[in-house]
Amino acid sequence: MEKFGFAESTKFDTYASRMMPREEFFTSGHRSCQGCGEALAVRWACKAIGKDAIIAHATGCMEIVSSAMPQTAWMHPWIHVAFENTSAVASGIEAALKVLERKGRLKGPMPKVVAMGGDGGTSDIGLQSLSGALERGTNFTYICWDNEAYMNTGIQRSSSTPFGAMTTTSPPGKLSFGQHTWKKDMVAIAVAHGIPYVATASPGYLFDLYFKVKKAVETPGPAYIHVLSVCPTGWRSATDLTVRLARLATETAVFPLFEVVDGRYRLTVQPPKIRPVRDYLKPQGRFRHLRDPEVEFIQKQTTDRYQLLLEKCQASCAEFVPVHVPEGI
Amino acid sequence: MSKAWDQVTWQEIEVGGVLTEPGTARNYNTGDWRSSHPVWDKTRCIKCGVCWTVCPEAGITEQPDGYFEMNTYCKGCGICVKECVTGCIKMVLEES
Amino acid sequence: MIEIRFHGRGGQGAVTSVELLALAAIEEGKFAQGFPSFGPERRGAPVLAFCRVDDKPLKLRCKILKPDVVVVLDASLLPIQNPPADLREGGIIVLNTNKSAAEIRQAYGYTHTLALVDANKVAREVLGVPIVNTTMIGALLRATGLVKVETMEAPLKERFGPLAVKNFNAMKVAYEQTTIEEQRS
Amino acid sequence: MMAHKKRLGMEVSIAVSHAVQLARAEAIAAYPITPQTHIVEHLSSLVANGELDAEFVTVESEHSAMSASIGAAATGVRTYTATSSQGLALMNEILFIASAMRLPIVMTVANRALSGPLSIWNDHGDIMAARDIGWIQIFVENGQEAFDHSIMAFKIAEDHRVLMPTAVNLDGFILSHVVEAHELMDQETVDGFLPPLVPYHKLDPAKPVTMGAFAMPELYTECKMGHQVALTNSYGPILEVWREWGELTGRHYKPVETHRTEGAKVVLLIMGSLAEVAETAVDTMRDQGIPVGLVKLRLWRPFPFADLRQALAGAELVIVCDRALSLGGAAGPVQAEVRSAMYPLAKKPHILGYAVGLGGRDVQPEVFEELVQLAQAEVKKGPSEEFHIYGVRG
Repeated sequence: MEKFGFAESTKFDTYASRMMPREEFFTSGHRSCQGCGEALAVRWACKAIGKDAIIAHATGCMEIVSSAMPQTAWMHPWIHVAFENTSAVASGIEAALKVLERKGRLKGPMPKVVAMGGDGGTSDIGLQSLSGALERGTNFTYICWDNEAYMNTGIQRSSSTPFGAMTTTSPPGKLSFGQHTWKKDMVAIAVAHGIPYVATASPGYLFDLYFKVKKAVETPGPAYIHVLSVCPTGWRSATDLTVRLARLATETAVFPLFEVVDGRYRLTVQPPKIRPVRDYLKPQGRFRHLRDPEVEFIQKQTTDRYQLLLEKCQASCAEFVPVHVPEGI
Repeated sequence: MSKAWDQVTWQEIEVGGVLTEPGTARNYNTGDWRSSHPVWDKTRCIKCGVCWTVCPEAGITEQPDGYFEMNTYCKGCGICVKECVTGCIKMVLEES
Repeated sequence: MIEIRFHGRGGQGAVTSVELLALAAIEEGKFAQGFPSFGPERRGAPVLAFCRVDDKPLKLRCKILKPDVVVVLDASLLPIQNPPADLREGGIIVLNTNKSAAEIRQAYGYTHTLALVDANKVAREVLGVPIVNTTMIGALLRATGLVKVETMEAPLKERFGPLAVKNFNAMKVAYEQTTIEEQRS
Repeated sequence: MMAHKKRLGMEVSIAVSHAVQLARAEAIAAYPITPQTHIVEHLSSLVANGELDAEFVTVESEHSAMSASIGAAATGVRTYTATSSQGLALMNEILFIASAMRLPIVMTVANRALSGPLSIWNDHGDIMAARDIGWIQIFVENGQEAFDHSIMAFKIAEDHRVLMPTAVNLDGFILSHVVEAHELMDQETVDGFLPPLVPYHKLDPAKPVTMGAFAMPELYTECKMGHQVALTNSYGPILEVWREWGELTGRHYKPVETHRTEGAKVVLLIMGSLAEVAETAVDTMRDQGIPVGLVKLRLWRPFPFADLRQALAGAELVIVCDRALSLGGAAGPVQAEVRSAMYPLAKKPHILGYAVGLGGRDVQPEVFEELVQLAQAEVKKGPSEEFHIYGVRG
């Protein structure tokens, strides 16, 4: 697939689908809602991860829909322990693999270690174990499925819920217009750990997601991918709009697609023209209550933050801290 | 566990509740969930496979002739219809 | 005591139906319970919802295994859930369908009393959306007289606010249009 | 052959980390908490100097220590961690999962009181709050036992008939921070006793499995039954391992051990290092012609019902010395379990309970002598409260 190069799929080549691997590692029969963007992202991420990998998953939608005893939708070796410790479990796996390899007890290639969790499992309850694993330079990839609320428990707000969005615990009311905090910037937090690879991805651009996951799992040391996972149930949107909405998120610069390689920012999908955020908000029932002042505030914040991102892409030096002191020092 | 899952005895549950066979979710027919399903107009389909790509269920399979069709796992969400490059897929109500 | 089990799909509002029914029964001075099937429901997945109504306090805290009535919001569930399988003797099947009783009996071999209504059509025409949970309550009330139709107005108002009127109208239309065919031996 | 070895003086914590080294632990998840910290500190220097080929994961919390241990054990390497008090409490959620997943993790608990108020000193409040975690739980009385059981725990936990995480409880400070004599062991002998780990299930791309699936109501009960049977059936293999160690070293261990209970109508019962203090008191009382015996509970889970009943067969008055409280309950935790164990018997002794040495309070031998007087007086008067916090002022 070198023809596409790493995360170069700015052009959505119509026939690209036919050249992508057909093996399904996240099998049919999982019980996600109709039109689940998260399941679509997981399906493609697992293709990119490939056979030789071990996955640790946090409690959440993707864990519940895929692992109802006695059935499992996972073709990878897969472990779920609890909600807030996925990165710690992953660092235990990584430590064990290192020992097995050093003692010659590792048959086959060194498996990639991948940790997965939802936005709640990553930016709220799981942030501590994630930060620990990143800071320790653990050789693993963390993928956050961000559907922007606690969907498995019935759409409660998380720190990743966007400003103004309605959830069952950030309802609009006489005294409230919904979520009153701006979405926590997990990508910035990941970059702040000085790790070699960070990226955003979404099921709107599946091959962009595919190549970023491939690049992350092949990057030695910690890598973090933040995936905007459209959730028709939680966002009160039509089930057939999932991919369209994901693309609109990038076209309106609400969710830009970029990667940060050794601290250097690079846009991987450059919409020809940035559309107004209203185009993205309109098809979603969770924003229907917003009035113009709130939409304008969202527009302004989105424009400013996109501008900052573009500037970061031109930055002269890298936001990077060598987790491992290179040999010879 | 071949037995119906709610007839299994405690002795038959693997140590630690480990599921030793991967991908057994395939035994669960999510097709029961749909109330409508996609139908392809082969005269306009260009066999590009985008529908196969965007299906969250891997619920679309390429046929020997290169065209694509839904399989038993389709939940009827309609993403393929919306994303089809030539717009040649449409949803048809399940006959009850 | 009357035990009713709703059959629907995640997102179709089966749980809302049983809750509204329970509220109405309580409004009429009875005792009632409305509760879901306590599982990780997902949009589209077949789900159950339960309602019990009695003149004395209800003590049961368990599923309804031998219902007096099954209400099927979506006919495509018949081959999957086989709702009447454990219907009590003399029980009633309340079904959203555009088919006749004869066609249903011929297709599925049901002998129980049938209360049929094309709730999809009613909902589309009166509500404007194909959501049948409140419409089907009309059919249930016609088949069982569980509560007076008027009593549903307050719970609907409390739950749906401005949308209550349209839901109430759809319920009444369904109440009128429901056809009942007695049990076949 | 009996390994006659010269005894070496070292802090008990260091002896424990030495045992873990001899056991060739491979993944060590470490987070500091007084009083267990010396164990992981020493292990980290062994790893840093290449004296122990292991991965030392400096996790950011005890919750992550147990989580990382699960990840490592699930991937098929010998896994060790250590903690105390608040650390054990923070791990609590994950402890239940580790045992339900049947992962052979070995953990040292340097027992320390639970906060409120904060106390860094010794009692059994931490492990007693974790009684139901479904682990094998063992108590040791001195440094030698701590060394021995730290090695044996791996063999027990990893036995394919067992496959259960195992906690070795040693008293914080009054053991962990004491320099005393230990008879160690050479690597070759330990290797002969403790074979390499053979994982039962493991995360391996060559043979993918799913671990940690959730159970609907129709399966949860059966899963727990499997866990209960496995834990209770670990009793046999535990005794086998202890017997093998006894033949190897001359140090024999039993689930319930007694000291001078022959002809004793009054019996003291205690767990952990204060048992040795109690032994001293029993000897004193015996010298004074007072027929008192001592029963020591070593195996806490699986609970040794039969052994306990046998040990208490002759007793008319059992004085349980609890090291923790069960606030608002009928009795101290150990007393409650001893009573329940004796309940089915036709002839039952009085079973009174006294909580001693809470929050690190010093316990002299005279305390046990006084307890015997207090208990006998209470029985004569007709037992009323049956549970007391010993030595509380006011």
